[in-house]
Amino acid sequence: MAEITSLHAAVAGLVRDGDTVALEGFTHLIPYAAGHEILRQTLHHLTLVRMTPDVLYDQMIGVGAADRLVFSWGGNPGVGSLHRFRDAVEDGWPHPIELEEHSHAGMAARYVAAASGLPFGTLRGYVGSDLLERTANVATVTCPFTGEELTAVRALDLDVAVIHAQQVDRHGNVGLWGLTGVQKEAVLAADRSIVTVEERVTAFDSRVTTVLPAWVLSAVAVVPHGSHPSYTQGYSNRDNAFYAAWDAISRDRGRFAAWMRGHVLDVDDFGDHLRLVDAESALAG
Amino acid sequence: MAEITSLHAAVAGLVRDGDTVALEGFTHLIPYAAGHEILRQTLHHLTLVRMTPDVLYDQMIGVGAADRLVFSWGGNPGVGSLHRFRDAVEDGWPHPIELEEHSHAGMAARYVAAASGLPFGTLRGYVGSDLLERTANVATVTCPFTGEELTAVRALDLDVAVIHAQQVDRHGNVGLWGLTGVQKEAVLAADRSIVTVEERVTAFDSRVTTVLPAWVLSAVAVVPHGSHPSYTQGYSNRDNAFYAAWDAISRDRGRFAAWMRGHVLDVDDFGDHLRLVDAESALAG
Amino acid sequence: MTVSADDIMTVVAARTLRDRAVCFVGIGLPSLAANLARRLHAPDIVLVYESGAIGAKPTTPPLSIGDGELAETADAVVSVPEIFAYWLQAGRIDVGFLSAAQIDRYANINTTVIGPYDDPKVRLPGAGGAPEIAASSREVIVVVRQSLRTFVDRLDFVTSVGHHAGHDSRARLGLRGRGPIAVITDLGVLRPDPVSQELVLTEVHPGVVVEEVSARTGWPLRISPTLTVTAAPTPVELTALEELRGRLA
Amino acid sequence: MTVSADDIMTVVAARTLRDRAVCFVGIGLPSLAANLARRLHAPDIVLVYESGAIGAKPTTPPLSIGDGELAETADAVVSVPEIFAYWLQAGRIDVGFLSAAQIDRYANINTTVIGPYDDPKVRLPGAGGAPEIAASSREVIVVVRQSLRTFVDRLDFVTSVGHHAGHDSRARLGLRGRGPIAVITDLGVLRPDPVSQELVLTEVHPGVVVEEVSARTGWPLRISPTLTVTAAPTPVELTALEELRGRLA
Repeated sequence: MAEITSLHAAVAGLVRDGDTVALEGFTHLIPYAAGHEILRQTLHHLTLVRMTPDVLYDQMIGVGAADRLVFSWGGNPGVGSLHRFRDAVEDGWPHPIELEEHSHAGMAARYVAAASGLPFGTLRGYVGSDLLERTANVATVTCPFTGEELTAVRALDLDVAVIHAQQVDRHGNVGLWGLTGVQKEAVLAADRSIVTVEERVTAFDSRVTTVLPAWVLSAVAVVPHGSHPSYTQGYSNRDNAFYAAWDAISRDRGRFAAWMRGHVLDVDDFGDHLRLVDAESALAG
Repeated sequence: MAEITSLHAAVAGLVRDGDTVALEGFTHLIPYAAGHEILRQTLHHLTLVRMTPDVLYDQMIGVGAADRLVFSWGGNPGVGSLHRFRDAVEDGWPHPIELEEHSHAGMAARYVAAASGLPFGTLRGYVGSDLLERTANVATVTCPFTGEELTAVRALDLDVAVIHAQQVDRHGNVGLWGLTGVQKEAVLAADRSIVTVEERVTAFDSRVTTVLPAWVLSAVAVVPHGSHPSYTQGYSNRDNAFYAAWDAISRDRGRFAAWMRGHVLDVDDFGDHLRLVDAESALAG
Repeated sequence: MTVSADDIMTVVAARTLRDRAVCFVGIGLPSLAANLARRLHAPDIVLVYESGAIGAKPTTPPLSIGDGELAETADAVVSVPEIFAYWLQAGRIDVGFLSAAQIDRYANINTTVIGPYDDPKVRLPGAGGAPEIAASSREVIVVVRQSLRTFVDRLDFVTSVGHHAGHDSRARLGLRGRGPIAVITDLGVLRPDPVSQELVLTEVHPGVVVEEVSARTGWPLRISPTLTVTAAPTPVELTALEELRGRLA
Repeated sequence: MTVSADDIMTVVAARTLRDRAVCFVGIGLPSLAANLARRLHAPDIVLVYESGAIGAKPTTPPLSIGDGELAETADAVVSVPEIFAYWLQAGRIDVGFLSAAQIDRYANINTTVIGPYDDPKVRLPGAGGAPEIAASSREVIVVVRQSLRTFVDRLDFVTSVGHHAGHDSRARLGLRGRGPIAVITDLGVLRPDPVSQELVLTEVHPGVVVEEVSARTGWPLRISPTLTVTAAPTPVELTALEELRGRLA
């Protein structure tokens, strides 16, 4: 049953060193506030999971919170590379990171299998790709009716799923709209879940298309603009300038470390982070 | 690409003797108008598919249109037996019907597999049930990661899917809301599809939650109240009295046959059928 | 207020449901009992219908499993494939509520056919959601009127598995839920023996004698040494039930 | 109006898309080309984005694959698992539009890593949707700038399969789509030989000489005996492209 709580308390109570954690979001609704809180609470040895690791995971990898990354596409969309991700993979800074990589279709099938309580999912995928040689979590399965060989992927069971959404209603149910990606599956694939939302409402906006009932959620925290620099349909636009600016911030180890201290690690909460970023953006503007 | 056409033309052009046809709907949105049109065009040797065959399939089985029925629950919800279905199974009237039966979970997994272009689906199901002895389309599959044995079901590929929906927009897209059952999967599992809708609109009602793009549909026909005595959320209520009345109509072979001639087979179209039923209901009322 | 056998069966079934439990409810008596519980001691019970409604709060007990009010009052409406895969199969259901045309001493259930499958005496509706509700719900409660027609020594067809052949045979099949924890009838309540899993009469309803229960059971019925009598339905319970029934009419 | 190499690549890519085609488009040049086609000769082209937008009609070419305007303008918005299972895997996509970091003579694609996998020179973003787009779309079009860095004799990593080892080897892998039918670069267009499936230069863009194309190809490039010169981008095409780019800025 979802507890409406502070983000600090949610992370403190639900995320542990060494956990397998997915902070999901497909461009839309990326849970930056929750990711930052995980970093402020200096969690380590995480296995980070996400189909599309972007700047948030670059930050988390760059400060050394992750030992492993399970993913299918890691980049700064429309901008270029994730420099911290690359530095960890190419040069082992701040420490080496183990990769397990898949295709989007494979990751989606893995989430669906876990959400469905199955040990594996079936798809037409990976065939002929060198991806097959790099993971033990892809195999083959034979159709018992046609004899056809298909690809099997291992269910992606999570310790913790973290997502951002538009609203929580008075019963603790969470409502989303717009591109909802694989967030429902991630929550249902996890033992524990944290949802940050833009606001608490008496009854959902009529635009809500996906509802996660209170009783499948562990904690809900109200964090306005908690997806910045990603966006929340109906509440905020994507801060494309920040994604572009991240390229320069993240290119240099020293500048990155200083920026993280000043903007994430040594601030009180995500509200402070946003005020800092906004002020700098106004100065730069 | 969906053609907006008459229901007569849609059925004439898309349904053939011997086809495997699903007229889907889970209490809500059952495509009665389309089913009646199939009967008026005297199609035969059909394999009828549906999770929850109700009065519509009782009518279709009773006039002898179906050689086979693939299903998981056949009854008159809240009322009792389907007498025509029972008469066909128990006494071979008007001719014997071959049954292939599953659980709901199995049927759903079969539709999902077909909609996904896979030859089989996997579930935890059927174990220990005598259902296993009665179909060749359920087997086992072993998880290549855990060694666990699971149940496999054959994909449920259809020749034709028929559904009823609320609206078609000016681009030919179809919009539904309320309980949408397994209708999307049925359409995507079929070579051809027919959708009847309540009305044509410029832009969808904001309540629409599920959209089937025009380019995956074969034909769309506007048939107001085309789901009667089932219901269409936002347009009509379930005619519970008709479902209750069906019990007496369908109990006797002769009364059934006369009713079908007078109300379905010998009327011009579904509008005429509704006027007849309404008038009688007013007299009885 | 007269208390019918169906009334007490419904009231007792409602009492077994704890507040906040997530219940997968079939239509008919299970749905009536679950909605009665929601009006009495379990206002936050979560009713899940196989038509895709999660957290439905109907004011009228639905006549059919897919009534419009289920969608209108639900917390979430999902597709039928999703209900079975993400919600039932994944083990998120606390209580599965089933009925039966035939039931045996291990609470295995037949809803498929009376007589031989290929030459049936009575063709029943079939499995519906029952096999997987019986397999995957954490617990199962069966509500069924008791008679020699329903309580049979041997099922004509095993549609849904209860405790299979008894002892640990259910678990050995790989079924994840505990299986039936109670069979509630118009005469009393039967619960599985903790070791053999054979159904034992543990409660009789007020005014019912044990001999009557045995006489309406198609096998030598075991009686609990600590047999109790069901607490009579209270006026509050009966009024709530009558209100529900009134809305249904 | 000056015509950049990227401009002509985008215009030629747009021209290959027929109206009403269902296109699975990745971000960047593919998305720009598909949106250009929609503004020119293919107003009813159906753009499918892996983020879940079906029939998106953005006024601005999306910077990212999950921009809000995609959902707002789409005919349907579905989950990411559904996009891959019901729409791509089931064979409903006419044209898959891909880019590449490296491509070989059989149009196999690398977007994973430059250098050895375990000790990479450049770690690239990875597979994304590409392996299954390449496998399951009815046809694939690749848009990529041509250089010795990208057109390589041997991929450092095979992320997505084009025509595999040539001849019928792709079909023998069981892939259902036809595979790449054209590779559009800033210098010209390459198409697979109907028998060997090796890429053959069939078009050069205006002002490009064959030697330059060969010099920027990491294997001995086959040249079509019926080599043609791409029709120069028309003012209408370039104006539409500039408008799109302007909206992007």
